[in-house]
Amino acid sequence: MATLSPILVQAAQVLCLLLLSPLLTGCIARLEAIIQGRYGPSIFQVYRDILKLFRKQAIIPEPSSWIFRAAPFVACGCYATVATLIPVLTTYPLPGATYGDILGGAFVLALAGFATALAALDSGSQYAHIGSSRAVMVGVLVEPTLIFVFFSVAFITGTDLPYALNAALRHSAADVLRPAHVLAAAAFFMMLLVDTGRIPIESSSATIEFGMIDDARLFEHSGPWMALYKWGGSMKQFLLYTVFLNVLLLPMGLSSSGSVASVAFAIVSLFAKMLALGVVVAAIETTFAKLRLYKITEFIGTGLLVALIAIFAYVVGVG
Amino acid sequence: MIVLIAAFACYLVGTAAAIVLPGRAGRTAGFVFLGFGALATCDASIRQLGATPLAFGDANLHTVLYFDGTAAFFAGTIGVVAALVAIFGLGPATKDERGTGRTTSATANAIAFASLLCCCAGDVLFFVFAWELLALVFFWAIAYCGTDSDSATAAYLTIGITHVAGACLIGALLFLANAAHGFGVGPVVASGATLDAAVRGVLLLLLLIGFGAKFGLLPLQVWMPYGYRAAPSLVAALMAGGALNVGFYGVVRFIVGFPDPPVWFAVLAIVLGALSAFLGISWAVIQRDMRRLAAYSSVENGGVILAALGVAVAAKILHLDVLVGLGIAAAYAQILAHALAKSTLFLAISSISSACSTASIDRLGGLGRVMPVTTIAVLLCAMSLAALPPTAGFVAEWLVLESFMQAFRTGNVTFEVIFAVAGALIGITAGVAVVAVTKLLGAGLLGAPRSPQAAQARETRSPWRLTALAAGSSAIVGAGIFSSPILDRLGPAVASIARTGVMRAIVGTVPLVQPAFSGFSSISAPGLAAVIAGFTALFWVLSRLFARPPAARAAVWTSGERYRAWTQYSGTGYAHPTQVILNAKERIGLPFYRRMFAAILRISDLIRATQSGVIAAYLTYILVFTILLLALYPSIRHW
Amino acid sequence: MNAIIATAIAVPLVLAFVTLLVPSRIGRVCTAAGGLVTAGCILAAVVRTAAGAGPLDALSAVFLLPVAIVYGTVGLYGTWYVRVEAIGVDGDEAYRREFLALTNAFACAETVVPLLTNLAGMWVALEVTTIVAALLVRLQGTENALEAAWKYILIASCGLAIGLLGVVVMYAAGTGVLPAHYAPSWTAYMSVAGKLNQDAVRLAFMLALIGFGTKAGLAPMHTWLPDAHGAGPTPTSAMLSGVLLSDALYVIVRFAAIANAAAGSGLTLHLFFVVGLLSLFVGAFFLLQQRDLKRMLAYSSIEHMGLIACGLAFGARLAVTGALLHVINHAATKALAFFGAGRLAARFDTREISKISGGVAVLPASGTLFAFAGLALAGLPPFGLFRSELMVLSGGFDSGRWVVAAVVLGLLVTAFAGLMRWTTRVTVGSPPADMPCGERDVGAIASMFLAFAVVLGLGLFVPPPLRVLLTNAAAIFAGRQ
Amino acid sequence: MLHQLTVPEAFAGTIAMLLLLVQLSLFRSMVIAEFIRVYAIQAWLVAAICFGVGVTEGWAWDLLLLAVLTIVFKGTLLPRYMQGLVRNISSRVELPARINVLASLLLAGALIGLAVLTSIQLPLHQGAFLPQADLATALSMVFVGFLVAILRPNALAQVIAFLTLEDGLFFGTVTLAPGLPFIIGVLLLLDALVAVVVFGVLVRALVERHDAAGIAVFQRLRG
Repeated sequence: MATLSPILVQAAQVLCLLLLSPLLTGCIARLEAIIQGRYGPSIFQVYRDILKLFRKQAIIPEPSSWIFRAAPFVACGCYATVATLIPVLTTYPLPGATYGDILGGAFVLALAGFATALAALDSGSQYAHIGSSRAVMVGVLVEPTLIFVFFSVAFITGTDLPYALNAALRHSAADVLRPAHVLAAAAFFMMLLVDTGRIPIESSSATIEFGMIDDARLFEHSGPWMALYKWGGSMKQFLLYTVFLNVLLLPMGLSSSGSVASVAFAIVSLFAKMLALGVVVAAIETTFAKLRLYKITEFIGTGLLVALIAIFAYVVGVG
Repeated sequence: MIVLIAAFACYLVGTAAAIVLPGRAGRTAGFVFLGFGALATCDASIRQLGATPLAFGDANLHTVLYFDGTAAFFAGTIGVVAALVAIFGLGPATKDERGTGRTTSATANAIAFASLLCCCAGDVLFFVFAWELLALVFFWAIAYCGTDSDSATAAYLTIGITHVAGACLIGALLFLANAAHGFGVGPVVASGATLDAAVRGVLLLLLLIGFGAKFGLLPLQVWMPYGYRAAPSLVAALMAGGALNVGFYGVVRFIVGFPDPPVWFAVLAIVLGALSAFLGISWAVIQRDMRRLAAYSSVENGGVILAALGVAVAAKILHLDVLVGLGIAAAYAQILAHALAKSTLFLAISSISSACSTASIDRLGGLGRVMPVTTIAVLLCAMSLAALPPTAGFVAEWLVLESFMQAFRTGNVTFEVIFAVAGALIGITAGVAVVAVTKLLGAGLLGAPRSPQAAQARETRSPWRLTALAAGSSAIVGAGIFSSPILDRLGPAVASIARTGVMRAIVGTVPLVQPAFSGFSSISAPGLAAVIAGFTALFWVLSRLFARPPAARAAVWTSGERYRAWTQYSGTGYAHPTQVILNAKERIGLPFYRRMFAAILRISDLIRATQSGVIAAYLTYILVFTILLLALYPSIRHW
Repeated sequence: MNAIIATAIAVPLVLAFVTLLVPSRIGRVCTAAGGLVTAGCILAAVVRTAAGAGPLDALSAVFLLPVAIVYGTVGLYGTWYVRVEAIGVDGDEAYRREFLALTNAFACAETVVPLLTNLAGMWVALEVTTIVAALLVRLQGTENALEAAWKYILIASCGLAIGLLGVVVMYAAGTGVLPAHYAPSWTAYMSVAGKLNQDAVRLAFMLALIGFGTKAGLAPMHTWLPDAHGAGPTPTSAMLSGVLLSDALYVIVRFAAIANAAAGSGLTLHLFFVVGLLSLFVGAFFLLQQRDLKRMLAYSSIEHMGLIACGLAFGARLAVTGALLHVINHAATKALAFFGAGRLAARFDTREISKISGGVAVLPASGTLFAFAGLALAGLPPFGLFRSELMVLSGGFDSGRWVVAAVVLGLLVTAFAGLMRWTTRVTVGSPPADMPCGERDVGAIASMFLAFAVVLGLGLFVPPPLRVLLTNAAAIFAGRQ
Repeated sequence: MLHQLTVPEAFAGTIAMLLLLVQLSLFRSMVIAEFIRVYAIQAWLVAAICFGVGVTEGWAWDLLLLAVLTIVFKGTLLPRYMQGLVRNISSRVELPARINVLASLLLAGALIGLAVLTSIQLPLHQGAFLPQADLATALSMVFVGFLVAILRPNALAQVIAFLTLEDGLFFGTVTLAPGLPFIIGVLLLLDALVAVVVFGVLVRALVERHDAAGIAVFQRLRG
């Protein structure tokens, strides 16, 4: 059985992210439609959108500077970078995986968010400004919740490296079921909903309206820039799902040898896990209503509380 | 030692030259000497980081210089910032300087002198001298150098808070000196071991108040936004980036080095630091003035650094030597990052306010295209302050959070909870910091110009200013990229307080920063920088492959209306949602202190009633006092 | 040697008569020269004393220095002051002559006090200063001046009466031990200190503290001080505050030295605490709210006198040395502050703090020096008062009385808050629109730079002779000789 | 057991009590001329005691001379000078008092009591001329002098109060320290003289402005 060199596997991880993430978005949209009793778009619709946008001419708003033009590239670069840090396909660290731990990855994602927010401000459009303003507001609350999650996970496993986390959880099923861990995972899931722009925070399929957050930032973007943002959004979702599944919740199914077959299996199993998660997300999207802007605070606050209780569960010894 | 003395001499000569020489010549001469002094400081510091401590001076006259690794680190940060300021200052005088800017130049030298003296003082009386001298120079910088209309309030607030804190410091140090039967810094700190636990706690608290005022520890932060706004931004750069570090030096030397701190004090330091960080950045978000925003960002950084040093104190109680080292190293990294970012930011603000005659975020905008160097400088400062890779601030903030993540190693429920809560507070701080700097950069510099002055702004043509901005920007990135070797170099300095080196920078293909606990975590700023840059380039190439028609510029879409720049979000509007959810309001600000002061004035009113103008009353005082003393004589004669 | 001292006394005495007779434009130059000559003579005598060759003892030498500093600079300052500030009751020229004559007479009396050995003689000399100073205070003839002069002379005289009672009791303490009809000089008392009636000596000190404390501005006998300082001509305020207070303090210190030698230091030190802390308290809290620039400086004098008393009370060598150094520093700094205040008041044509702003911008040299004086008075380095304050505090902690030292520190902070509040308001900011900026009065500026040199110099470095003097003086205070 | 008094001591004691009584009468004097008269009487009494002590001390020439000088200056010249001052003011103007006569006297009595009590406790009588009464009387006179100055808000009344206070001192000096050199005594006298002249200058200025020597106007400087 041929073994792939670590470099190739690393490349496969990134490719996986780049190529599969639009598919995941398309699948979830389709699942959602099915649950809602609609036919829905093709699962490849996202690919078509991206390709179409790439071929269009870009229009750049007059007041903007180079920051507006550079931002989407930086954002997508950040997403791709995170894929090299986390265990997408393998259980063993690949080259470059030690360049950042979970916190480091979070900061890299924050850079992507920062670039997007700046680009929105640089566009000079008040609509984009609204979106940027709201997006950073949401980010403020998500950050500490994630930190709490990382804290409790680090408490339990004694490490902060994604691969080491994965390994630690794989070796001890009990750790996965500890109340502290379960609560932390729950909190992470809530943040995942927030960060991927799902109901109850935001309706991802809505048209233009003033309740928008993330998508409003993109008002002045067009052509390849817009394509990159669409793509980037999918990548971010893919990454968060990967972290949630491979690092926190279901650390099995990954390749431990690097053989072609195991890597292929890892890709399939990861996507399967993601689809399962996608069903849950789609169900939530369908059954819940979107929250009023400042009510979002309460939702994220609940997540924060859950993460906090996770820490206490660990500290007081029940978990 | 010769080099260090030369640095002092340069600063002194610089001060004198700026005062004596007329007009622009004085200003230039001052900054030339500041530059030489800064170079000498940096040189002396870098050589001293790991070497055996130097001592020099006359103990009888209380003028002892003591220069060890710890002092060298702090002196080095001051030197670097002074160098940046000196380069910037060689350009023309900025609009927020009074007159020809001679005073600014002299004051900058004096600040560098006094703060370097603080770091090198080997005798507590000498230290107090240097400390109070610095307070005076701060006052001078705020009161007489700038053109701000509110400088009187700012100056009084500054000197008042600083002095109250300074009194706490003097009291504590003199008390310790009495216990030590001497004034040398080493014995004075060590003498804490002979005291009661309660006394130790009180002394530590007094010291914390004393040093905290300098770096804006809540609730003593009130002077900073006013002071940094009233001083010329050029001087503010030196104050916020360089002189501020003296406060941290004090904490490291006198508080972290203090023997047997009580548990409650460690908890207090961490909680206070984290709260200060959180509230500081929440209040930064709601500022309209760039300088005030930067000031509150300093408050935040001060809190973060104190919290990291609090970890070191806690670890000391728990006898976790490695964690002590980690806490100090994290603090050092944060201090360095903050020094670079804040000084560069203030220089950039100086450049902006010179170009636009205002530093109000709501009245700026549209500078991204016309002031590219300044914009890049602000961008990198913003990234560093928001802890985004690959800047120095990223590595530093990461180290701080890592040190808090070691909570599970303490085996102590109290510290586990405190570490976790403080870590989360610092996490949220990092989140809010992103909002603050996005507001500063995005609403302040980007978009369409929001006022006529901003529309006419042009980048400075002074090569000195541009050089300073470029140097500051590259230093911010450089300190991030080269964080491993830098932390390696700081190892001995950390070890002089913590008894153990901590950083293991594994230099393989890519330098890696890894806290002392193996297998816990690691990052590599250069690695991440390279990967992100690589992928960014990849996406750029991809878009080039597809996009056939080149991009075109067009008006902003406004639902068919004519585009007006003022329809954009202002900085205030931008941060409003965040302000609402954080419920941010400067609760412990000037009004709070005004109320407190008014209460004292009411007491003084009561006392002032004694000077009623009635001569009979005055005579009565003498008569009563005489009778009292005479009547009491039999009982007090053997006092 | 004695010729030097004789010159130091004779010059102002002669000038007092000369200036009354010659035109003021000559008189003011004479006064300036005389001030410098006297200062030189005193300095020479003091330096010789430090070298062990002088006729003075260390304590006298230390307390002579304020005279040298203040009289030396007041003369120079007067060259400007007399020209500009001529708003007296008796017409300009008469006013000027009278002012110069009285100033010289005042200086003469002030020089005499530390040179005398006879306690009763000191009392007389101080009484003379009261009279001369009262005339100086009322010289401007305003309603306020009259009121201030009246309060000053009445309170000071009544207080000094109690001081005289102290002298009398001290004399009684020596009867029987010393020969009949002995002169009550401190040298005599110190030589037989062990045999004096202890209670009488303690009582004498107590009465002297009240009596001479009145003139030294120690609370609660301080009430005349802000009025007199506020209403008098500026140079007079400088001399009152810088020299007269320290002269009166000198007499108290002499009594204390005798008491310490004869009856132990318990009572003296505790009483110093009482008045010292009271003065600090009064000074600090009054400083918080002031409307008049010179009154503010007056309260600062009370505060500093309190600090000196506390320094003496701590008893530790470092604290006493610091307190004595503080006397010199205070004289120089207060002279500088009053000079600056006078310049500002003249330019703005008011002494009201609320009407003065941007002093540094209006008067680049004097305004800046006034700001420095304010900072120095508030106790910031690199000025002399910081050094002596730190010595006092350090000695306080060293003596083990750290609670008192902490209280002193707290009161100093309060005083700081008050003093800086007004100094900032007056000097910072931008001046009124039509206010001319700049200055060219060489004499006044020179006098201020002279005083500033002392203020700064003593902060950076205490010359070895002075250090010897201070150490010896502290030993004398402690009752050892 | 009662202390056995010598004749000079009895004489001095009597004069001391007279001094005090005379001073107390200031509380009920209503016009300034009476004040001046009281002061003159006191000067004579002081001179008498000075004379007495001089005789007892073996005809000490300095004390005798001092007695003469006291009569000349204090008993004659100063009252004259003050009457000259007063002439410009309407002498019928009634001097104000802060509290009524009886209360003033009670207060004064209390002060004298305090003075006596404290001075008895002070073990200080070796070599003194009047072993028990010297310090007590001197202190009482000082205290009462203060009280007069406090209770009579009039410039001239205050001057007189101060001068009687100084008489108390003079008494104390002579009895407690009879050996105190003559020159000091003379200086004290001269000092009183000069002080009164300066006081006079101020009073005249006051009278010129306000046509009276009331010091109610002296309440502008406060705080």
